[in-house]
Amino acid sequence: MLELDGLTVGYRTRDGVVPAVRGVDLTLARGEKLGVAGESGSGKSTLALALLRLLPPSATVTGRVLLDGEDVLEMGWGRLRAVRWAGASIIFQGAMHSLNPVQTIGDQITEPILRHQKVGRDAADARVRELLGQVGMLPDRARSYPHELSGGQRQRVMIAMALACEPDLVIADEPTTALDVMVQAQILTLIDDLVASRGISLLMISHDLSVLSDVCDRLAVMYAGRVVEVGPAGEVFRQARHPYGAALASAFPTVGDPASRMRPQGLPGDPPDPQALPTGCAFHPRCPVRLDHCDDVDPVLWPAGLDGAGHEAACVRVLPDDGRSLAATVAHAAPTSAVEATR
Amino acid sequence: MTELPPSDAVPHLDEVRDRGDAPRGTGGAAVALADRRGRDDDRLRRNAAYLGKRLLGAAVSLVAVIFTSFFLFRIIPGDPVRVMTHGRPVTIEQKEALAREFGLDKPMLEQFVSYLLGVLRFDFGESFQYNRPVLSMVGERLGPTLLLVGASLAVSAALGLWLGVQGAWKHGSTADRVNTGVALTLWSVPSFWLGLILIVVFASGLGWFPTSGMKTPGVTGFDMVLDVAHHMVLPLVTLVAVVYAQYLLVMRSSLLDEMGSDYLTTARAKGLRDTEVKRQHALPNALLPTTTLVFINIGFVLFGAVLVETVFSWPGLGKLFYEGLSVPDLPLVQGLFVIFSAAVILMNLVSDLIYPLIDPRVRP
Amino acid sequence: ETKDEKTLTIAVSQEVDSLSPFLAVRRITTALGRLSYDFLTNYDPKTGKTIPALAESWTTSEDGLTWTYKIRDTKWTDGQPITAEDARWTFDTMMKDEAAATANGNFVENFESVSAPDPRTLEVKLKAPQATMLALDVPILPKHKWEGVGDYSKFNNDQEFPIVGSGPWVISAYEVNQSITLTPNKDFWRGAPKFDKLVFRYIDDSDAQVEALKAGEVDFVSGLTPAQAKALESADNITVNKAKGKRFQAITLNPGAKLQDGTAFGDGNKALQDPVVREALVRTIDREAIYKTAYGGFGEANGGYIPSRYKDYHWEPEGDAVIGFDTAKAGELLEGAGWVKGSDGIRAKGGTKLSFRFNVHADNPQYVQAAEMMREWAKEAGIDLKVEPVSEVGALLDAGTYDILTTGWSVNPDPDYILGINRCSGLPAKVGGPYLSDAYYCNPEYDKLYAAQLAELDQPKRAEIVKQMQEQLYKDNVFVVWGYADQLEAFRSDTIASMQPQPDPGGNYDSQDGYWSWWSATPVGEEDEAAGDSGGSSSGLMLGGGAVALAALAAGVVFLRRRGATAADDRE
Amino acid sequence: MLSARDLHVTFPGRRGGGSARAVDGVNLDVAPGEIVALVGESGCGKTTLARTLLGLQKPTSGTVSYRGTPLSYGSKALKAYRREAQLVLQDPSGSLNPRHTVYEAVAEGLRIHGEVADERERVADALSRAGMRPPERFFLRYPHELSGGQRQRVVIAGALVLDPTLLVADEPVASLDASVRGEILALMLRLREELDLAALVVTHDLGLAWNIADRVAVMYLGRIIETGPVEKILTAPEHPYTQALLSVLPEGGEPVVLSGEPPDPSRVPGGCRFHVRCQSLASGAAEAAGVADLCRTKDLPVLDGRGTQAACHLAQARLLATSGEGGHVQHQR
Amino acid sequence: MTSAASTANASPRQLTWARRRRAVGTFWSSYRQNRAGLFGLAVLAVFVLSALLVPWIVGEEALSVTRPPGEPLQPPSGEFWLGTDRSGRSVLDLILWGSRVSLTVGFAATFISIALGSLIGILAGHFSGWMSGLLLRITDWFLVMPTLVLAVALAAVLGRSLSTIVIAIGVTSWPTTARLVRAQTLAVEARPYIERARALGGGHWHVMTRHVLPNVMPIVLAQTTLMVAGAILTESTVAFLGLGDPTTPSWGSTIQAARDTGAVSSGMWWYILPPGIAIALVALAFTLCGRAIEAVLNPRLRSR
Ligand SMILES: Nc1ncnc2c1ncn2[C@@H]1O[C@H](COP(=O)(O)OP(=O)(O)OP(=O)(O)O)[C@@H](O)[C@H]1O
Ligand SMILES: Nc1ncnc2c1ncn2[C@@H]1O[C@H](COP(=O)(O)OP(=O)(O)OP(=O)(O)O)[C@@H](O)[C@H]1O
Ligand SMILES: [Mg+2]
Ligand SMILES: [Mg+2]
Repeated sequence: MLELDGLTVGYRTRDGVVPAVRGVDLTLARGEKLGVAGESGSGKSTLALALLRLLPPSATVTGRVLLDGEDVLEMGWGRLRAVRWAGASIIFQGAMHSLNPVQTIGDQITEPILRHQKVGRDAADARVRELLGQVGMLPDRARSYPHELSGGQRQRVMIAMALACEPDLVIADEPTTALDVMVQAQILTLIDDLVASRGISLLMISHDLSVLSDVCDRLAVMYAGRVVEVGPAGEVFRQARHPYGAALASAFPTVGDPASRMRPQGLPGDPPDPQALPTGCAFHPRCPVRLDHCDDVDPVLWPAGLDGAGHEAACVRVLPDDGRSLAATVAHAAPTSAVEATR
Repeated sequence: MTELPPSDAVPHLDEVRDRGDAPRGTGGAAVALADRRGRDDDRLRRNAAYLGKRLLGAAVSLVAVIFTSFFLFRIIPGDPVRVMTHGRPVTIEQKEALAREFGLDKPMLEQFVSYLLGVLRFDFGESFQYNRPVLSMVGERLGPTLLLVGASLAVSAALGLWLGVQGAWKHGSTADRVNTGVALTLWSVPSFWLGLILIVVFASGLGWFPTSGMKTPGVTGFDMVLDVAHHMVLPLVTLVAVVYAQYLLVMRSSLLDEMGSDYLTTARAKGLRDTEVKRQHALPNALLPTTTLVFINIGFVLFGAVLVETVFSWPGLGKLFYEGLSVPDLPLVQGLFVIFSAAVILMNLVSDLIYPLIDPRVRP
Repeated sequence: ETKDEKTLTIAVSQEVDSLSPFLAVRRITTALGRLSYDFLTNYDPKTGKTIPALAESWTTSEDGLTWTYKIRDTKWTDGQPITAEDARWTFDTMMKDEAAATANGNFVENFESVSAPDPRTLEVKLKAPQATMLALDVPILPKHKWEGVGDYSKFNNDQEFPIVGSGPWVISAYEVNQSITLTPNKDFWRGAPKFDKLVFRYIDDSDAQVEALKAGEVDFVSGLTPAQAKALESADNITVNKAKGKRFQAITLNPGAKLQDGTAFGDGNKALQDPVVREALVRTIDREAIYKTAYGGFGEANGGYIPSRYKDYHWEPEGDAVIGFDTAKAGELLEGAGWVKGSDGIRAKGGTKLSFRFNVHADNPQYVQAAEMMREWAKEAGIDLKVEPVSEVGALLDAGTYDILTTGWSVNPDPDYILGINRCSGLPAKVGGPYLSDAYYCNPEYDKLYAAQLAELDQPKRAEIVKQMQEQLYKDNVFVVWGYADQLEAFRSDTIASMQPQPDPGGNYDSQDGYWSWWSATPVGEEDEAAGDSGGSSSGLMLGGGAVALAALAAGVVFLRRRGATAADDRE
Repeated sequence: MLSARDLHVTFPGRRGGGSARAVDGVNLDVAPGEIVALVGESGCGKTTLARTLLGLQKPTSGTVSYRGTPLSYGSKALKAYRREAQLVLQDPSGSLNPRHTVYEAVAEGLRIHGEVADERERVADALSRAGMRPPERFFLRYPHELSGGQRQRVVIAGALVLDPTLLVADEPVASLDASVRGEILALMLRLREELDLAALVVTHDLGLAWNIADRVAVMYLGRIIETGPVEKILTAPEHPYTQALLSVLPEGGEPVVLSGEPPDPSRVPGGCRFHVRCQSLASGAAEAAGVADLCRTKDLPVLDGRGTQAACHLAQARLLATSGEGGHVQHQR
Repeated sequence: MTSAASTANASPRQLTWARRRRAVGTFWSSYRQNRAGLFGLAVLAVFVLSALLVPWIVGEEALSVTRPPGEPLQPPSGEFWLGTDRSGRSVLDLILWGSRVSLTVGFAATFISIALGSLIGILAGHFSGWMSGLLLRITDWFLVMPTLVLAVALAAVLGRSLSTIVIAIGVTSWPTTARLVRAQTLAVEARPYIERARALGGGHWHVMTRHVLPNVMPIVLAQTTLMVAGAILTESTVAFLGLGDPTTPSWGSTIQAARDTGAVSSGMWWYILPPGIAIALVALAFTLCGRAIEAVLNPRLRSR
């Protein structure tokens, strides 16, 4: 369905190129739900936008984005326009701003339908009412303007819009951030139902691991533009092999769990500056379990599954022998397949 | 400059009126259904309140203007009676008779009251110089002014908006830079000066256009339309040249402000063409400040056209005012001032009222 | 419109105030009145003497209180006959209706009654003898058209075209602020005009007027600047007319504004009451330089009060009498009178500084330019002039709140009026009251001379007295004439073959007394037909010997009227 | 130490709409050294309550008292009060003037109160206590040169520099990602230890309350509907709303997703203000307990802000049924 | 950024100064990248310099109408690069001298307008209730007042002079600034950091001077540059309508003198063109600087 192959995105700025995504390989099977988590600024949204070539002109994208075997990055404009929304649609991070403030939501949902499907205005309107109903809104709401809706409602409109052309892939970028728990729960349930009933593939981005582990089949954790851990959702959440993944997971208190009572978990240190990444493993300055040679070796994803299946992490500690033997060689030798030298 | 409309997108150009936040939704779906009727009533009431508030504000401003018009021009020294008699040797009695006729002998307050009552009946009195009702004099000249100024407004707004949109969409391009540069240069040129140069070059020099006036005397029918159009070219070009930059810059900057907006990414993600994204999504959002600007300018251009009208001997309103000032032809200047100001206030009001039609966020 | 229709287009910059002759006071509208209505009498284009018009002849009673005019048998432009009743009605209405008296009321102020005993006879009875009776510049209106008008103050005569009149031209269209179109009165008794159409086209801007002339959009432009005149002289198909000016340009120095009873008012600088200071100030004026620079050489520097165009009465200082440009001498004079320079270079005596406000007509560029020059010259002599442009000097004059003002008058062939304004009786009786004076000049010696010239019937002797008066005026340095600027006009010589100037030769076409220039204008290509009579010849024939004396008397008062109609433009 | 009595804050409705009762009768006490968490969904009035407690918003009725004295709104008195009580606003990025350096932002409070002596030392101290060490490194930085967590810490340092006795923190970590937020919460706990600071932490996140609070108050539509010690409220809540909130947490078991959104504070429903969305009423539990009518018609009294209480007819009925006495649930009028 | 070591011992005052220096430095370095802005600045510098130095470059005697250096209305020549005026003075010298008046009017009128506008704008935006209502009404009232009308009225009362024009322009143009500033003030006042300042105990004065003022400065600056151009244009317009002081050489009065002379229809391009071009050039230069400053100070424009 979706296959990312060495996706790299850099933003050109006045102070040089900001490497936002640094070589991401991911696959997503039909009907599968993949969660992407990670720290703020780790490149999640950039990744999502790159999938449909929606990045600003200042971004340079390399690598391959195969959608049903076709490389999005090489498509002609016409083909790309056809794929957009009909093949894959996006629910953007801020629903507030992702809707045109001066158009009714009905018009906005109708727009892709009229464009991608050969239906008349009336049929499109009927479809809009149906979609609104599906996301739990009154069909009458089609005549409302975005500002007349609450954040949760706008988010639902975005979902309805994303489903309008019955795409194969839905990309949801933080669909619930900034919503309170109750609304968040409503929306997650909704997405879950819709995706399940239509066999749509879902790529969901969030910084909230607990939410992702709930909704998704598989989970990817990003740090500084790289995927540092990927695997079955529950496993990544509960038994992360990468120290960053582990730290993220443990930062979520469990209500009623005496372990987290009066004991908030943090991750000391500052988020990495993408333009001045530390040498070696980008996470090593904050890593609680760093090894001496972590500032030398930059590990790539490596099978880390306890029971083998599909769990990978990019940490020297998952390597046999903590990667120590490799570290000794990389200081002098060419990069191996498993480890790249940064200098 | 002008007051620009409320929109979060243009904080720097914007006069944020006492608007507070955008009104929130009126509650959950269930509530909405139950309250359907109530909401319509509510909206009606709120519309009325909004309208009422704007009308009241405009009325207050108008009253202030009427007061001002009466007293402002009375500080200009000069004896209207003397001017009316044109320095002829007239007897004291004749002078007094004239003063009586124009009510200038009465106490100020009484004059003011009768003036006020007149204004309320749209009676601005009779011009000292022309022995004619101010209103009918205005009526005669309004047509040419509206024709010239209206046309220039339409052309400059269209031109400015179009170039502004192109510039913003391709900002930083050579075309953008050249366009903005040319517009700014013309904007910095005195209009009367430009007009004179145009006359020398295109009228008497190349002979392409008439030097001045609105039409050739005696021409009628369809020929007259062509003749007027022919006469209008140079004044129109002058007016347009010096003002279109304003529209261009406002349009450009408000569109630039919209350019980063997420809803444009949404539109692209939906598979729209670039021009469709521009025209159907970006433009309607960026149009708001410019619309207000246009409307406010409609009010202002009546004042502003005096220079071009003078240079091209266009038989419009502008000159009347400044000639009346030196007399001072009190009824005339008072009347014109009130009418001009009322136009500004009215256009402000209209833009206030039109605004919600363009931007649902401003809806009461 | 036919192709070969000949149109004469005149550029004008003044707007129409009213087309009702009862109300019209502007130059443009009084001229229109002249063109479209006949008056009882007219002026000879060559000599300016009174000649018959609507009145074929006239007589006056012994006591000079009853005037009888014989009305010409001719027609209104709508075919109705013109009768004495029309004239009676016109005067009578002006006497009875305040509004109808607005423009020309001063002519009838002294009328006892007007009657029309028969259709050809008009009889006017006066309260006291009145000299303007042969210069009643009042358009006679068609009673049958005007009777029904209710309120003359509101009636502008601009609803129905063509306007019924009796002059050589008929106003047939008027577009506010754009143009006035006149067509010839084919039946005009003196002969029809030769152009098929006369258009006054409103062009506000003087440059635009000239451009329009060059482009052939208009055929006649007046009020050219020297630079424009020079540039047009070399233009194709354009003739520039430099008429000797009938205006003088001057300044008046406030000698201390006084009422007739001698009460001083205003706040003029006291130093100007000192003749020495005035003389010194006058000596700082280089008249030649003013006319050379500000007027581009189109004018004549001359200190005489009556322009040189009127040879009979013109006087100018000669030899030692000349108070000429000499800043050094000015300094000496002041030094001798005890005015010494302060640290700022300005002379002062006893706390009074030679620092004067100099109010200049802002709308007259030549005045402004000359004022700037005068400021520099005065400075050399230790006098400080503060040039303050104003839009209107009348208010300052009324209140006496000025030191130096620019001024200028059009002078008529008979100098009586212009001499009269400087009499002591020309001072106001009360502050702001009506007065003739333009300078608060009052010199009993001058008044005596004035009375003498009035009584002198022998023209050369009278001229001698008039010259003495001018000399007196010149010596007193209150009314300081710079000279006379030429009247600069230009017309398209490919449209107009010939026109009657006034006076002839060397006269002007614009603002004539009478309708001569536009009436006589001959289109190019029709010169031969235009061998018509110019009316001047018949005048002598008509005038009886007694009438000549009366006319001379009348002429003096003519100028009172002149002022009435044109003072707004004359007085600056 | 800080107590609110029967606090109401009403915002006039905009352009003819009904007025919004953002805070609609709140009693609340914060004792010295106590951390109270105020939880509730978006728009229920948490921020408004916090602002009112600091005197930034005048209550429509009711009083706020600090150390037993009612707040007075004269500018002198407010200034004195604000010398001791500090507010940390919801949005750290917005709370810092982009044109002020870190030093200026932290020193602002000192300057306002004229405590310029050893200003530099105090600023440095506050910054390092907030975890920005060495403080000098950050003195000249502008907010945009800081990470989100650092900004939040600057805001907190600005509040701490005056050595407050009371801290009202509105969503101090809502905009931060998981790793940063734990760090800040730890700081708060430390400060409580070090300074005996009393704090009211406003949030819509129950996990946060569990992390650091002694006591929790649950707010719904302008009222506190349940309050008590964290261990009690977050493990055995009485109020259906609190139950619902807890149920949607990932480990909360079968989630009870409330339908609709919180009603508009300009249209507070009659009866129990929660009844429109109440799952216990919908499921018939209330009916079974015989309080369904009460739920729909009878408004509940304002909780007094102390002890463990729930403003719920059903909870009351249950309590009466089990113990036969009023217990913690208040009987009203 | 100054290193931690060097700032460690600095006093807050020094730190503040260091920060300001740094701010100026960064401002200039971003300004420098705006080519149009640099061009505008260079043009302005030339004009300002020549205005300041003109008494030494040209000398006052060049303005004499009685002892002019040349014949009136001569076309450009080696001696008079831009020909001579109606009195025989060099047009180039007039332009140079005129720059003093025009620039003075530009700056002085702008100062009045900006000072009044900022003050009233901030007050109207900061306070709510009757105070702001009153100020807004006053602003509206002045907004409909046309500059030229006021100039006429003032000229009648105060006499025709430079100060009259300055006052007329200043008094009629502040409402625009006031409205912009008020809008910005409202926007700034809605920011949480204002609330924070108040929560810290800061009063009106503190909020207005420490928070609002610095934040409205960019817009005031941009407005200033536009205003200067506007004021110069207005001065020439006033002169065109014959309401100015024709005896002082300014660009406006030179154009007016050229028109009075009939220069346009007499083909004396050297008389009418240069003052107009000078006005346009300065106005353009100011506008360019204004836009450059706006672009530098406005992060939105900067990021593009
Ligand atoms: N237009 C841009 N120009 C330059 N840098 C950018 C741009 N957009 C994003 N970045 C940078 O790229 C990096 C990745 O940004 P991205 O928005 O993908 O992060 P994210 O993982 O989605 O974070 P969040 O959780 O906060 O949404 C960040 O360091 C960001 O500062
Ligand atoms: N200044 C105001 N004018 C009118 N209504 C207001 C104002 N401030 C808040 N409200 C309304 O009062 C209610 C409570 O708002 P408040 O900001 O206190 O909620 P909150 O609990 O802090 O929400 P969140 O979790 O989203 O921050 C909301 O409905 C809001 O719309
Ligand atoms: Mg993101
Ligand atoms: Mg809040």
